[in-house]
Amino acid sequence: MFNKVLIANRGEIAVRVIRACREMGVKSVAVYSEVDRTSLHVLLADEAYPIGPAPASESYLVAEKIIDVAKRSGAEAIHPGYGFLSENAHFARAVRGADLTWIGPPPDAIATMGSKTEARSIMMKAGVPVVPGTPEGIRDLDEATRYAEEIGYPVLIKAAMGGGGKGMRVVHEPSELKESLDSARRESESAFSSPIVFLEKYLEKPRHIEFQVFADNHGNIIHLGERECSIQRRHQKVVEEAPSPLMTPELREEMGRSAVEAARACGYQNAGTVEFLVDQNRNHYFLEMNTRLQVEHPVTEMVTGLDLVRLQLLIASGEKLPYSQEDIKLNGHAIEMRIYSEDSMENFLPSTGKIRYLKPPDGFGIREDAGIREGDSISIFYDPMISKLVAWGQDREIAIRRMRRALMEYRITGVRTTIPFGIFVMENAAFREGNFDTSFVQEEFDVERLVERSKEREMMVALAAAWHHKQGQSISSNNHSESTTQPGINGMQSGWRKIGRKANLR
Amino acid sequence: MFNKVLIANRGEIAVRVIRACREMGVKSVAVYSEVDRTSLHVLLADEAYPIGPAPASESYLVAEKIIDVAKRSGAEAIHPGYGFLSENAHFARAVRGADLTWIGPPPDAIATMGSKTEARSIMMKAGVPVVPGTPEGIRDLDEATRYAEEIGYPVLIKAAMGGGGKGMRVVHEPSELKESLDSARRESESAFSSPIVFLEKYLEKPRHIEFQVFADNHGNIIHLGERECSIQRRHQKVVEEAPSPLMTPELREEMGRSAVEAARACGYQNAGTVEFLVDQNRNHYFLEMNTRLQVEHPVTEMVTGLDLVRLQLLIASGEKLPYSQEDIKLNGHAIEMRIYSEDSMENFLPSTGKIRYLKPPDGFGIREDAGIREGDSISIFYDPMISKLVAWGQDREIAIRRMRRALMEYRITGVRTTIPFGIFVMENAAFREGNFDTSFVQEEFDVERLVERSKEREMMVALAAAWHHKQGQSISSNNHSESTTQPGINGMQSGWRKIGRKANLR
Amino acid sequence: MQNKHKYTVNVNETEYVIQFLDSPGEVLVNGERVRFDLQLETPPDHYSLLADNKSYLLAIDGNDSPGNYRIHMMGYDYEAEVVSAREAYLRDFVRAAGVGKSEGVVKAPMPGKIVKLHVNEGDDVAKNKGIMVMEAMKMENEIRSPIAGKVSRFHVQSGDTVEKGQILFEISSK
Amino acid sequence: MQNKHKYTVNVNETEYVIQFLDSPGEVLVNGERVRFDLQLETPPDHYSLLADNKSYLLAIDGNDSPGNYRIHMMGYDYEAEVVSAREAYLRDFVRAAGVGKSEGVVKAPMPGKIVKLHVNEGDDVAKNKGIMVMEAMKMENEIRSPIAGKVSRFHVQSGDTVEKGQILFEISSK
Repeated sequence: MFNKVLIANRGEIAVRVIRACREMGVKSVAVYSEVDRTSLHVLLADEAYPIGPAPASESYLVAEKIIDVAKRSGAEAIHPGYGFLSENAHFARAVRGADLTWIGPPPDAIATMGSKTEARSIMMKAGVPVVPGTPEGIRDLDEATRYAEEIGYPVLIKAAMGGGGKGMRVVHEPSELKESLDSARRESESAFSSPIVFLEKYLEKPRHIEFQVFADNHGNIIHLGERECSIQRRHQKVVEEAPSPLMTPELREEMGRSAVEAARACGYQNAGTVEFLVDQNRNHYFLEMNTRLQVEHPVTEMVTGLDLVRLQLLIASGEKLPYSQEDIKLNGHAIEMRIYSEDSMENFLPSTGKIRYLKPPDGFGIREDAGIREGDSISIFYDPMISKLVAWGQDREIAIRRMRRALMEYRITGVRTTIPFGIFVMENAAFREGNFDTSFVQEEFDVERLVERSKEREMMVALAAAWHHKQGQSISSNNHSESTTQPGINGMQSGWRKIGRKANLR
Repeated sequence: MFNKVLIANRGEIAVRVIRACREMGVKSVAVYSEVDRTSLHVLLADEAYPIGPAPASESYLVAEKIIDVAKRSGAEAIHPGYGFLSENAHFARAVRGADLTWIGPPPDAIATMGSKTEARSIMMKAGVPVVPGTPEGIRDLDEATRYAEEIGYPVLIKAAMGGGGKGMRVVHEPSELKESLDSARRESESAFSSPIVFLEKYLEKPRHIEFQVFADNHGNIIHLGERECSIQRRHQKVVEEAPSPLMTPELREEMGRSAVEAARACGYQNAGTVEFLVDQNRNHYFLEMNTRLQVEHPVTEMVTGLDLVRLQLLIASGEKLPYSQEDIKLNGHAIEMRIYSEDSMENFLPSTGKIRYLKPPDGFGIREDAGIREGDSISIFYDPMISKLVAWGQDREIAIRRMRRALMEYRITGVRTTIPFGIFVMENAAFREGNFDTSFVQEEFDVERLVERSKEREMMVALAAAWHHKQGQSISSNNHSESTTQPGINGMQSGWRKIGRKANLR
Repeated sequence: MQNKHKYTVNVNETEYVIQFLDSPGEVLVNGERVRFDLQLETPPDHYSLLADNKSYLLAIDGNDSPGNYRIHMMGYDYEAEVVSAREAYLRDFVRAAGVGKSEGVVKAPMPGKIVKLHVNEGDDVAKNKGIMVMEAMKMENEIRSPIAGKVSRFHVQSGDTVEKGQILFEISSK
Repeated sequence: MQNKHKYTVNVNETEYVIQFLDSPGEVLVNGERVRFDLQLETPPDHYSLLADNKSYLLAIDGNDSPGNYRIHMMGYDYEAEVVSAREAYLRDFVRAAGVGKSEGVVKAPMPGKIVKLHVNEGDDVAKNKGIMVMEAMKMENEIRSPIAGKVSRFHVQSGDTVEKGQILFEISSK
């Protein structure tokens, strides 16, 4: 095992890796940008090195700086977390070139899977089912129009290098194609430094189900079951669970086999996730492979009992997988809710500001992976995720009720969050029945329902507000500029709000 | 199921029960004393009623007030938690007499098991092995002397109505008998309003292992495996785990059978714990039965996946046990560390004061059951337990490492705690090997070892202290009176400290 | 303590009348008597409210303008506007005097970059019409018109980087 | 910033010499040069210390008397006594002048009730001898003598209820 590992990341995932290191007796090295000097990952690591200004492009994305810190600190390996450089094959190669161990898959596998078009063709060769679409990137509008006609509307424009829903647009009819194509390209260019996009058949109401795979350096590959990730807003996951309420042992075996084949086809090693779309007839299609740890890995940990970061370190250090497929047993049910600094009531508009108070819930079955602390600011520089709240239960029903309880106890002020949305999901009939797909937010979510309709509670809010007003007690008057997220027009707030809600419904 | 349940308790256990209620859709009613108006259990309950002044004897122990609140609030059942009235048969009878459901065992079972002498004789009849001792309470010194000679020194004086180590004294030789007897009687009188004590053979270096049992109202009784509770200070548990490192499947079956027999012998219903001493030849002896939920129930929840409070409510509402003995599977390993407001370095002297800052650790495998919040005071009125920290791991080694990691991350200021002791335990070789017994604190714990011997860390403390001093930054000057616990003699603090340490070693 | 204070509170667009009584711990909520106990909690602006023994935990989480509070209670967010009886009287008086046309400014909800303008100065726009596209946190966000009206002035143009709260455009109702 | 400041710090009974240098972010610890960055953390009196890139998180958790700090760092508790060079000089001077016999008072570590006295006023006691029994939080606690000496005066008697910090007895060394 390594003596010292550098974590090329920040926030909750850096903290997650640091903790696994500490539990394994491995020293951890953090890197931090100027605004992150007292961020949680710096406080918890054994060592910490500055790597430049706040913008990621000048710090967390600068391969040379990170490799330099690794060499200076005496780290023997680099864990990239997710995001930033985690799926950058050049970086992975540079790490290996500097005689450091890369805690992740071989650079070639990253490169192959990083190109969605290349990945599709390899999967087809390996016999893994894929969604019909263009074999390569699209050159221009004409070509796009031709392909769209061929595949048939609706089609999905996707960034070839994309991920996290960025650079993705659904096109329902030819007239929308141009604007969507331009906008997807701009977003792709900005997020991935590549304007290349391609077209895919847009599956109506698919479920997004992914399999966690692990491959060691000795040819052994297993999967750790699936995660259901169909609850998304803006094509980004927000609620995930394991197992999927759709799953049967037979389907799990079938999809698990596809996932392992996908990993084998690209010479995979270490942790990876094979994402599938599952249509209404339970056919599954390879969507993409994420060649890193996922944000939502905790739900798999909760039902398998395995520490995935620990496994990553073991495998990267050359050990064989300590489990065979038969050893993997799923126990109970886990749900993850991503607590984002976004206003659930305002179309998930990101909210910046200072976390004035933060008191997560605790108790049986509750796991919290926080990336920030009270007093920290949610800045524009990085992802607005505050924490991941996970509820485990003996069965799905208990996990749902536990998550709802925990969300109601979650106390955070200073920014608006996705917590009200989370409560909505836990109380929603379609979700509770397990009868939902990626259209959940469009179909089921009505922002009006977030406005608690209990007269009794509104009365209590009125009472407290009147009292507070009467006492003249008031939070610091500069909160307005510090923490509001609401686009306001003087004296017309409620008008705007109404519109925000309606807009969300389309 | 009930619509509304009153919780006749405070602190973490009241919070625990309130959460189970909320997850089951049951309304919860809290009661609170004058100093508890904004305590956590009041904030989280659906309803809350004042029941009098701070001393428990004028509030939490006043049966009539609690029953009155239950009737006024429309609660249908009372959950007593642990401590306070939880093992008071009169109270249980009064609850039933008021047409309320008692979430606990039948009052007769409480009464029987509440008398240690009576419990011993019933167990002997049922064929459950017990420790040799006096059949009844001791009248006077003469009788005590006679019995002690008969059983042979060392003997243990125990309060007949006792629990939690109160009114308990080990007597190694005849000359100590009188003072120990007097002192145990005083303590028993003060804690349990009964001076009755009895004598038992003092087993040298036994392990304290207890079994969780559940009995429904239909004659079904199962056990949920054991908890190892040998790490005690002042005969009070401080670190517990499940399963016991000593256990084999055969011994578990044998002791489990004794536990179920013990429950059957007293006509038990609902949750109970049968405590055993296990000697060096793995013989087990019935010690006592706790007729309520235990403080340490979370470790059983973590390895069985079952919510014990939920089970209590199901059974009390008349349902059959939803599991048979074969359904109970143990998964992984869990360790609980009780975070007490006590100074580990000063012979576990209770420490009162205000919690100035509180930030428990989180992440995979960590469960925190907090009873208080930042800003709360640890008062002299109630138990000085701050929270219960639980670490779960795939195996014992991982659980230990995880607990150590979590304890190192635990941030609390304002009072001294048992955290340094917890870290000591997790790093102790005997503990790690599972090779320990109830003499652990006496044999292994050297307070000098809590003084971190790392020169490097001391240097850093020196650096920070010098900087802080230089800047003249200082916490509010009234902290001295507010939060110190150390018995100090002017200018002789380190002398005193040394003595405190030595004294602890005897 | 100053009593007999009467307030009109608009919570999520429903009006409630709150009148504190002379006897401490008593209040009329829409005319109905409620016994209450409101305690400030350890973090400032957090309250524990017991009302007829029901327990509520809430936090005043922002103060957009005088009398306008954002409130968080057990997982939900509320907007509450408090107007005292005296203020309400004044407001009615002003309203009676007749102030017709409303206009206002739309500000940037967060820092970002303006990617595109959809309309021109002077254009009439429907409610909810997309006015511009702003990129923030690597996502494109549509900024829409809060009312039907005329875009009287743009304060930004495509390519501009804007700060949070910076004025984007002015709009007036017809 | 005032530099060249030199301090003697006693941490858990070991002495360390800390000298801050003119160049900011540099310090001599026992004569060895260390680059450091000490940042105040969000809760007051908490610090993040980076020293030669090693990360330490600590909290000043009490201030028993001037220069005496109780410090919490990553699960461990420390007592640190800081003496500046000037203060050390004065102290040595006083010590040289010779102050022999020490005496002091022992105070109640917490509120409780005195159950029993083991010795009488004027008794000579050994170090660590039990002086009295105090009941607090339903437990009996032995109050012991911190030094070998003579119990010069009791301030309490059996049955008394005492507050935290209340003087229990005076003791003088022989």
